[in-house]
Amino acid sequence: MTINEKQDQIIEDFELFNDWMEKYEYIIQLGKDLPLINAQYKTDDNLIKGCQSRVWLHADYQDGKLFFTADSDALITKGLVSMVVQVLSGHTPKEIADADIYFVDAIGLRSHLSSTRSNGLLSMLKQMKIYAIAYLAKALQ
Amino acid sequence: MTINEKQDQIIEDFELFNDWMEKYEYIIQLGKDLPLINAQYKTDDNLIKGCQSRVWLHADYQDGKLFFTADSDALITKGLVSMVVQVLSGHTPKEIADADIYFVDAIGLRSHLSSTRSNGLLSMLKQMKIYAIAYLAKALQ
Amino acid sequence: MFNDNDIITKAAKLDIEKIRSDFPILQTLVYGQPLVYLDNAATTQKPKSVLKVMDEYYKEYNSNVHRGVHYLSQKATDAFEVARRNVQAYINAKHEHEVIFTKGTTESINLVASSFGKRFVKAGDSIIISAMEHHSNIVPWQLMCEERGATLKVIPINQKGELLMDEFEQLLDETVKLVAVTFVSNTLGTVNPVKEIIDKAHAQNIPVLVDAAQAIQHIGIDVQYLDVDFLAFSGHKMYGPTAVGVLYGKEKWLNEMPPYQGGGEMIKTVSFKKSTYNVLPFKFEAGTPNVTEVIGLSVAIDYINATGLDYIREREQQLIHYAIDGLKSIAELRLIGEAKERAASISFLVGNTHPFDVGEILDKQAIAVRTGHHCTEPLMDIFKIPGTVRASFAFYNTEEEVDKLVKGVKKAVTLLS
Amino acid sequence: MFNDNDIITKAAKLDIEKIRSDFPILQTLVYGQPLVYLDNAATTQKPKSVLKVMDEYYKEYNSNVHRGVHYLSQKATDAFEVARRNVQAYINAKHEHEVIFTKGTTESINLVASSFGKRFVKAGDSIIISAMEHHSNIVPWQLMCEERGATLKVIPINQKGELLMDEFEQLLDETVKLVAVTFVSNTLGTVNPVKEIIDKAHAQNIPVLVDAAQAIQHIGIDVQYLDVDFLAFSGHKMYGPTAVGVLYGKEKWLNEMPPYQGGGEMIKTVSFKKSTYNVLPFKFEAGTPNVTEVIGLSVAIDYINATGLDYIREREQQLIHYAIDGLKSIAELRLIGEAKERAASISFLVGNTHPFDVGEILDKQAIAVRTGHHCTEPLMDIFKIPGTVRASFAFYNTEEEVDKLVKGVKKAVTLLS
Ligand SMILES: Cc1ncc(COP(=O)(O)O)c(C=O)c1O
Ligand SMILES: Cc1ncc(COP(=O)(O)O)c(C=O)c1O
Repeated sequence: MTINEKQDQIIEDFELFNDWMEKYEYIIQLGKDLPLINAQYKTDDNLIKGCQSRVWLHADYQDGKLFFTADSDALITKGLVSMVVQVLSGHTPKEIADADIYFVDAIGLRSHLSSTRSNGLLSMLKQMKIYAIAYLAKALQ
Repeated sequence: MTINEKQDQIIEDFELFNDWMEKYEYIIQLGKDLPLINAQYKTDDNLIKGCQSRVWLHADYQDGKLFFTADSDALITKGLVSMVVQVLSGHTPKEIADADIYFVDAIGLRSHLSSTRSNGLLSMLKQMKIYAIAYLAKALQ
Repeated sequence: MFNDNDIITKAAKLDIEKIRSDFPILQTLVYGQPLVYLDNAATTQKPKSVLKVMDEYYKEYNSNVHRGVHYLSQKATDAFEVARRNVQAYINAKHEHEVIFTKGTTESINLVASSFGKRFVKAGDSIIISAMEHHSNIVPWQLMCEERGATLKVIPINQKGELLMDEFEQLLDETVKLVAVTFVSNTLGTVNPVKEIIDKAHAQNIPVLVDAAQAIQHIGIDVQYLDVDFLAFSGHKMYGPTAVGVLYGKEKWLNEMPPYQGGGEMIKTVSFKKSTYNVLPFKFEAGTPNVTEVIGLSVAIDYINATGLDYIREREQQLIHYAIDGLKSIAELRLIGEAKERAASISFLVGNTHPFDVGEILDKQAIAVRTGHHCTEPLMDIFKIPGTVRASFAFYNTEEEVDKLVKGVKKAVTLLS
Repeated sequence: MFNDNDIITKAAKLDIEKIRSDFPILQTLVYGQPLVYLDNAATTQKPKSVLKVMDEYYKEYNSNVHRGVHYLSQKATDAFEVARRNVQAYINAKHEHEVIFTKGTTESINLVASSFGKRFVKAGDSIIISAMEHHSNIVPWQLMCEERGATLKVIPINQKGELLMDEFEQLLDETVKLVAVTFVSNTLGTVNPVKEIIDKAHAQNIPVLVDAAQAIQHIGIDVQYLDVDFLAFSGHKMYGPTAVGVLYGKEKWLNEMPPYQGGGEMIKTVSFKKSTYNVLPFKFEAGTPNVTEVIGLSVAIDYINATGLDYIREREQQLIHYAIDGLKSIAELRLIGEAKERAASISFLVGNTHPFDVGEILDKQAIAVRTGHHCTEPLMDIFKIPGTVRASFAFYNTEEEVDKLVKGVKKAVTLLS
């Protein structure tokens, strides 16, 4: 699946929920699932400090593709992080760099993305793109 | 006449005028009359700098009463100054210190007195009261 | 626990309906539900009268003040200076020129830090603040101390969130040039004994700045009774508009301090060789002032006066105690800040839930609270927590809204655990 | 002399009526006569749309920005940041974080004087300003130069009120750390060749601050084309609300400069040991921002864009030339400032009359002009005059109003001589 196909899939899934409670229950469940990051990577170096919650992000490069793992101290953020990781992981740096992440808005969780003020998720997306661009740049050399 | 009688007289006089033009013509005429201050007193020491026009003020103390002379570089201010001088001159320091000058407002020239921002006339009134209070203080010693 | 029906008579209920109808935003729906606004410590809502006067100002006499000879300018200037006297009366300042209009508490404090610092603070000196200060009463002093080689000393607090007054006295040595403390903590709700602090500091000739951002809307303040040297507060937290605040300063200090910003209004004469500065308050009001906002603030004060600070305080105390009792019924809920004397903010955490998660789920129920460190990061470090959920009340809130909050938190906890 | 009927087609007249109806205050009566507002350089009037959006803000989503998780706060934050991008687009800044919201031009300039000064100016250095600067672009530099042991150098002007560009080049030596000039003189109406000034300064690696308080509402400004380093302007002079202004600064300078005020919003982390500062633009926006006013400013920009700066400039040029021609018909009238390139202010004196007297008599005819030194005292000293009468125009003024001005001045002269 392309990045957008994955996003559309999530949006479709969310349309099945009847109210915000069900959405949140789902996201929180995603958040509660096993930590998404290897404990050794939960370092200050990998820490992205948002205005409300903290996110750790680690990237691996394999066979021309980037694979992400992540974690957060807030459950809802963690659930969202898990979706973003699922959407972007396993794609080429170019695909990631060009990606337009619209699903978070579409599923009605805009408080996590609005405003230029960086919060955990926005900073994480930015960081993922920076990784991607760094690999792109390397490839060009 | 008391200070207030003089003020009431001015207010009454002004009621005779039909419009602002006549009022201003009268005030301007007062302003055009001979300089109200002896040239030797038109010094920086006697200068009161307002926000728009300058006023020079001199005080003489005789037989328990204060006598003022004054001038201004703006004609309308000068006319007003001449009225204020007329109202306060020849009274005791106590009378001057206690005086409430209401005629300027009453004759519709409030731009010369409004706001706490000192302008020429307001500063002049303040200065006249300071003179009066200084003589009062002296008398008490 | 207080009971809604016990404490509120029918007349009082009518009062509240009348009051709520004065604040248009309280009729707003959020996600289709009536807004429950419990973020009053961040900013309060505005009564109609405040909005009306600002609209009228722009429609009828908007003009630059002080320098104009024309009618509009006179009218605007008069309104502006009447507002100053209204603020003067509200805090019982001795002189109207002791009231300086700023853009908010933050600017008021920065002004003092910069100008007082330049005049009175040298290397080796110190400034005292407290452990519960808002960043706006920490960072200006840090910047100033760093620049001047002075040090910052901090009054510690106990676990309840009260200042340790004995320790405060220990800190008061001859290096101290100023004490800057908050009247009410925006995070903990603690009301500090500012009169006692001022008396103790004055006994050693040390002036005191009080950050009244969270007090001015809840507690009557008489600057002459307190004998406070500087008082700072914001319009937007006292039912007034954004972009206006006040610095009260004793004449003797303000006269000795150098100007802060340079520009129009604050000068007496300017030449390229030498400029001289205007008298108070203008010396500290550089540039075109926030006339509209100052006029709005004045009407907000009228509104507070008409409502009565006593009534406001009583209602808010009822609400706080009702809310604390309600929240305590939630298992694993932990209050952050349990001072004996408190005003309108309540901070809490529930079990292991993250405040951001709780805040988001409350939001979805149309309940507006604040989450995070509330600009008091050092305080969070002391309590070793990442942040809190904070509900903060105004006299226009109701017991029904408190009930919704309690129910909402319970729902959040269920979802999150 | 232009003739009303020649230059204004019927369609254009209709335009003007439509435009005037957008500004409620223009329908006001003063002393029973229709207001003739010719004090636009002091402050402009506001279109309905600006008032409406601010009223809506307070009634529908007033909230503290950036730190809130709840709906109102999100909405307010979004509106605030959309406004920033609107300002960015209006001046064509490269990055939105190069747009700093302040309370006005004066604060914008003080911010640069203080922060740029601390970072880049040492004893022996110098700053260049011009002889026609507003006090707000003089005093901040005087204060800073005095503090840092630097000197202030002044570009002289000719009798027409134009900068002497040769002399400017002479002043550009290696001590110069910054050039600060006004784009348009508020007193003389002169439009300065800022592009040339910037190019010449940049040739020697000297940055330039442009005071655009009197330009932003009249002339299209593209900061990237100008390559200007700092640009300062006020909302209230561009049909926006009071209490808001903008500092544009190139990212590279803003990043290198230390923060100005300390407090909420401008920090990344705070501890009593060490605080770290937030990224741009927040690093320079301490305290609760002027959200309402910023949103109002944004709608003022929408209004300007919808009207078209080209149209505005053309109309204003027509009015100025019509007014100059009319005023010149008055015996003994002397224009102060006769630059070739000029914008909306006209200063004059008539015979020996005092400007204050003329202003007062115009006021009684419901004509609002400004009298005095217009916060440019050094300029008055150069022309050896106590002040001027200044009529300043906006695109909503009309030829009929100019006629009233000319008639009014004639009446004043008759009365006063
Ligand atoms: C050229 C110029 N610079 C600066 C200012 C100061 O603007 P403000 O008073 O809005 O800060 C003004 C307006 O008075 C001005 O005309
Ligand atoms: C105690 C305290 N001090 C200072 C401030 C800063 O006020 P403002 O942001 O209005 O300048 C606040 C509000 O956030 C506060 O609660």
